Amino acid sequence: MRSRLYPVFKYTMIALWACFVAGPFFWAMTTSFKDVNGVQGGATYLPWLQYEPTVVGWRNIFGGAGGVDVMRPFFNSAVVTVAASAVSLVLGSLAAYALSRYRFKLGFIKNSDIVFFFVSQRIMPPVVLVIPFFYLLQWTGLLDTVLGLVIVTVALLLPIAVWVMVDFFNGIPREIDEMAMLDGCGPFQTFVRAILPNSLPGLTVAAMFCVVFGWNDFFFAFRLTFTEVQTLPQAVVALNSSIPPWWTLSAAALFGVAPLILLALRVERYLSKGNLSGAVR
Amino acid sequence: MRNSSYKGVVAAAIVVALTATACTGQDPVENKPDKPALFKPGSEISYSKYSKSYPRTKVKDVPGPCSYESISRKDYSGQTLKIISHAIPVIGEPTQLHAEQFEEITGAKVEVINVPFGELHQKILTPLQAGQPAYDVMFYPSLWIGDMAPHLAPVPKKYLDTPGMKDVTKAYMDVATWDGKVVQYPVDGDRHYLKVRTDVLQDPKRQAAYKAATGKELRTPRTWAEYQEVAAFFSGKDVDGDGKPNFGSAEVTKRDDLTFSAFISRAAPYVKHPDVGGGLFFDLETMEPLINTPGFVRALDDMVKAKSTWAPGGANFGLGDEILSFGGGQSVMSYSWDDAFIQGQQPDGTIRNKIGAAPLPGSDEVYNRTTKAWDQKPNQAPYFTWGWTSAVAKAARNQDMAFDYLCFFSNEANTALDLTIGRFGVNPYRKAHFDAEFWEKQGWDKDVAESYVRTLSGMESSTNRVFDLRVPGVNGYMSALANGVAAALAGQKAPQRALDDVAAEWEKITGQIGEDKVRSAYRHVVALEDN
Amino acid sequence: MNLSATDLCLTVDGVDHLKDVSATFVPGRLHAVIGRTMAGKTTLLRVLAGLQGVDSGALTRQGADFLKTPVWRRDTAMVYQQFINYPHLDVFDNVAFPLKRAGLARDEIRRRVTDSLARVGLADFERRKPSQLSGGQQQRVALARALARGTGILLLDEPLANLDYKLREQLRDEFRTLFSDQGDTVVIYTTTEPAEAMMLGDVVLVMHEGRILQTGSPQEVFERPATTTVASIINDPPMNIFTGRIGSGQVTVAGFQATHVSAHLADLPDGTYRFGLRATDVGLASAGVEGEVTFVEISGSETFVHVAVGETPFVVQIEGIHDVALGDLVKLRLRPERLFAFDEEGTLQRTPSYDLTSVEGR
Amino acid sequence: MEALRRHKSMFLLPGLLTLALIIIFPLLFTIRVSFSGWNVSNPQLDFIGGANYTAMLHDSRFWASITRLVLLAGGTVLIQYVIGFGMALLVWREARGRRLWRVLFLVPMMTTPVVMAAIWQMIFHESLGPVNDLLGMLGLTKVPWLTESGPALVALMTVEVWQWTPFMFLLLLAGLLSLPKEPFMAAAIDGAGAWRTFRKVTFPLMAPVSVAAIIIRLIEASKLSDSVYVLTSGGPGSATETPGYYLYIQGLRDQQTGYSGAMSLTYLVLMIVTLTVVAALLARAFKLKGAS
Repeated sequence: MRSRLYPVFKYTMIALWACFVAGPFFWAMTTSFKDVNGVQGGATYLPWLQYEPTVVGWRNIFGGAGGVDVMRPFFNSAVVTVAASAVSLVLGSLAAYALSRYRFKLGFIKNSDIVFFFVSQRIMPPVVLVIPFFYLLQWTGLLDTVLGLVIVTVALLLPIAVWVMVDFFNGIPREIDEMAMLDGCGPFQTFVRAILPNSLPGLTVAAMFCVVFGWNDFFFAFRLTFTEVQTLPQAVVALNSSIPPWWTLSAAALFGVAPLILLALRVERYLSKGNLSGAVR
Repeated sequence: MRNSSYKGVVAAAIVVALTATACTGQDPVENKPDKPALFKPGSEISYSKYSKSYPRTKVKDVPGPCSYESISRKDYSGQTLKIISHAIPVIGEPTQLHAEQFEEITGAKVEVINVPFGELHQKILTPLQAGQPAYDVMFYPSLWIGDMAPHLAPVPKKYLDTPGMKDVTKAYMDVATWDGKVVQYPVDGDRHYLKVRTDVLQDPKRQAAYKAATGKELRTPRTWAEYQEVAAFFSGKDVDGDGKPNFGSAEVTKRDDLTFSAFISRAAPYVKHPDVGGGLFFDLETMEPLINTPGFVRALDDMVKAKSTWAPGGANFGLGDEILSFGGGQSVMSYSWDDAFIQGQQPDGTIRNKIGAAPLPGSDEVYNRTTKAWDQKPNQAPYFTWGWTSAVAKAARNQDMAFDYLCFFSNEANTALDLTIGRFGVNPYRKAHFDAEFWEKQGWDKDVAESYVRTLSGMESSTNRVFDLRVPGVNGYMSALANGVAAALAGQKAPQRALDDVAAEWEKITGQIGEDKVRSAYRHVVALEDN
Repeated sequence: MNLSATDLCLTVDGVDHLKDVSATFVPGRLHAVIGRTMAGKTTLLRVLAGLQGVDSGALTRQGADFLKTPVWRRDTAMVYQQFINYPHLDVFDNVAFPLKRAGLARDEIRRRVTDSLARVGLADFERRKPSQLSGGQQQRVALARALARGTGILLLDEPLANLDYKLREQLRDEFRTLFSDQGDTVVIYTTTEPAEAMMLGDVVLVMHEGRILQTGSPQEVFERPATTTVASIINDPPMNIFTGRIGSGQVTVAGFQATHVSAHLADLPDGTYRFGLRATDVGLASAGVEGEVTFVEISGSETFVHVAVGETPFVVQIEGIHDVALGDLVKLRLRPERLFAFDEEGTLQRTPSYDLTSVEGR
Repeated sequence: MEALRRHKSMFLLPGLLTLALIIIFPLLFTIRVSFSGWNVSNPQLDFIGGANYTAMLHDSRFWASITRLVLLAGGTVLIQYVIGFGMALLVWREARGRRLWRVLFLVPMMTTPVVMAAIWQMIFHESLGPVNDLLGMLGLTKVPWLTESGPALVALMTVEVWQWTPFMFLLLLAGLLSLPKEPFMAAAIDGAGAWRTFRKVTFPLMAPVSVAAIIIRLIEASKLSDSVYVLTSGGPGSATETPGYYLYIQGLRDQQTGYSGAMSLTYLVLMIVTLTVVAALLARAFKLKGAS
């Protein structure tokens, strides 16, 4: 039925969009091998042909004067992201399980309202939260600590975890829980032994979202830490001065986004299997 | 009950976590005795080992309490110094570099945080106000002194007596002083001045062409009116033969960048009347804003007109863009800090030794706010725009170490090298720096070096100086001003209207902060201007 | 060891799911709970399992309050209609799951799993995932898991309902062997199929709209259905229920002289009754009650003819294939000696003396 | 599972309390601070009544930023939806290199917005960036991307579309992959063409996913400020200022904490109301379309 031109159209569109998507990465990549001479004369694209490539930008991101040291921020980012994601996944799965399996009623508040409460936290603009968070962390002595940043990040990630997991759990037949209980599991054992092992795709998706939003947070990390918990986005932004060293900035940016791009490669099959479908219905 | 034991576990975990963090904190400060020096007196100092991008230049370590030799005797091993500074490279890079050196020679651990300009104020002030000992040493623009002063440790006498400090010019010592105490440690001297392409303005062919076209002599502009004529003449012409058009003027115009400083430069000669004292931004008596008086409005009119002489994107230039536009040869003239000039003089620059410095343009008339009339007289008013400064927090755990770092940062050898690296943003602030020979040694042509030194030292001797509005809440005032300027530049409001709105905003801010508080701070500024 | 329910009531959103349910379940016997869909059978099982609470009533086991015992301590196994297994575990681990939870030794687990998988005929499928099995095989896994534990209570909730006809028959036959030796286990089996209940049940409980209408041995229930509802539930096709009159030694239905009054009804006073007659006991004839054919179903060697007599539907089950067309007017012959007589409220008055050998399988 | 009543809160409470504790304090604090004159030189919780709210009513910059946000968010989310849906349809079934495209199309949402905005800033640089350079090669005039209102808005929207279309793509692809096969077979049997199949089958079936995806994106887009911050700083003038960024300027940079508190709450309430209404309208619009 389809016209012969359809494949042409299709792959043209795909190619155009792919170029647009890949464009900034290409530009960052090529810029990261320039130095001031490669930048000042106007846009250039190809090394050797149009400019003389150097690795100064890349060298600059591993410490030394005039650059940033991305390794420690990388480590901090990883610790905070992993810890906050883990906490969010644990608390979020537990809560999502409760909301999926049990009925709560407190006055006019029902399950759907509690789910909404969780998810609605995503509506909170970070700028509203950050000043109170500052004082909250100060009073608890947690400013500029990994723990403090983890707690705050949990507030960002928990709603995501609950959102994805409630719908995922809703898709698992309740009879499995019941059977596990009949088979001698208490509620907690039921969750751990019967439900969680069947939730790996959902957990993967939730974990990916948590990691993405945790890793990419700049706002909170920037304002609630001083020197101890520099995260990667902070290290990159530290290069955004009135005379930005574009090559170093590009190298640092690529270094900062690379881990998640690798993550994308690994979890794509989970995402594409439609494991999210419950979450959007 | 299962439930309650569960809650108990959570509570216990929180307590443990809190205690753990509370215990990892302040170690008592007890300085160790001196160790042997790592440097011989007068050793040769060079940055070349730290990065290939630094010049090979070598300077001698000048003996004194801040020298490499003296500081390397200190033993700060096991201690941590926390520093916040601007983003890399401007002032952020020297902060880092000297931190690395300081670590090497004293054994201290130095942590440097670099923050973009827009964040710096809040990032420094919030913890200070909250009583959180976040940073020991802070680098920031000197005009914030009104906000910072209550939280700063005065510079101890020991450091005030160092030869380096004694050599700081009066203007910059004034800038560092609050309520009679020196609370900021001068590390940079800044002012706005005019930068021009001498290869263009002094080219006889172009001078003839200019004369033919306008009937006037082509020279370095002495008034803003001349500046506009010259800029307009060259705008869109390819003056350097690289196939790309050049433009007349590069200015900082991006709202949330440093536009307010550019605007004050343009307004200075119209509003700073040598015979009228008592305030420039406010009437010190009534604290009524003067920002919408005819002098300021004229300056904004000028600036709006100047748009036609800007490069593409010129209406949203940050400082970095201005530096690249002039320093890279795109624009023929520019006015702001030293950076663009130093950038132009970089060894590999295309306009090296083709540029000259001059005082900011003046005016042929100046507004007299007491008589409410324009006085017809040529007027010049150098603008001591804020520059970078540094300070030690009262709450710093080891004040000695903090001041030693600043003292080391600004020692003669380091400063000499820092001055030559344009992107560092460190500019002359000691009498010793106003020496043409020093600059000729960096490979500058004699007349370039002389015009530079003459311009800078000439400002020091002026008696009609303009300073920043160094009062608490200065950022609020300046951002209101920048909004007004940006609105006029974007064509959203007429200049008078825009500045009227700024004035209204200023009154509101003054009301919020407290009139007396602002007045008593502003009195210090006026005292400097009315010398 | 008995499991006793007393006056269990459960109402959800105004609908009675359980209404005054009282029953005693005895170890070693298979209790077949029969009822139509939504009769409350599943709810009853869920209450017994502890998966569902009740509004009122009591449940005791060995004299202790069973309602207070949480699910996981009820020593109960359950097989669901929808072949529920753990998707993440293979067949062996599925069956071993409860055994591991019970803390049995590895050897014992292996022995029991192998044994029960052999009993359900899945010995060679230990390492398959449930998703790689057919529906019938999945249900066998569920059954093996339930059996392997040797629990005190075994609940089977319409385990054959979702299987195709052939499998259902096959498994049903296997069940007879599987459940023949249940020792101390209380087995409760729900179904909508009379044949299943009759074949498998030691005790049959008839449920309708949340109530237990009748409890008894299969024969008892089959021969002496307490009400018209029971009568219709435990027969497949449902017993024909119709209103008629006894008078002058004749039974009149819808104005037709239907048949004479047989001996077992002779002592009933004249008047209006509800009658029940199995489909096999109605035939087509040249004279009798007249009605219109509404539907003809041919199933194997039998034909089911649906006939409307006025408002009353009849089903006639006849051997062989008959050429009857929709809309034909036919005459029904009612076998007088097979008539069940109920009063107008539907309570049993008289039953025919029945030849037991005609009950299928017993 | 009523017998489990006692256990259910054990699952819910840790998460719920954690979130409530983390969230409720800031909310209360913001409410309280919005009635105070807390600012840069007077960081105190005094009480000044509703003065901040009155001032806010007359703050045209704030209201302009709200209007702008509505247009920006609505516009970008719509574009994201159309492109995201289109791309999801293209790589949904048979497509050469399907996995490669899927991964590539996801990548932008995995990247840090502030970091990528810094890269975009280089790309849009008027004289040194590639966009104007490429335009020049095509013989077009250079566009003052970041210095004129119109182009600056376009630049901002481009960045947003780049960053977040993948999210839309992901949700819609997940939705497409979970669609039942039967309606498509039915359509094929009926001999429906590609467009008819899309209009009569795919689109209506995707309606719930579409509504959810659009709402989720609108929620996230309502917070738009990171890319504004790096890319244009709200300029030129205030042409690209969003409430998030204006709040940042007022509350964080200029430390008008009390005033920004009042604006924050207003903004929050407005967003919640608007999004709820939009959600209801969208649900209805899609249902109507699906039915027709």
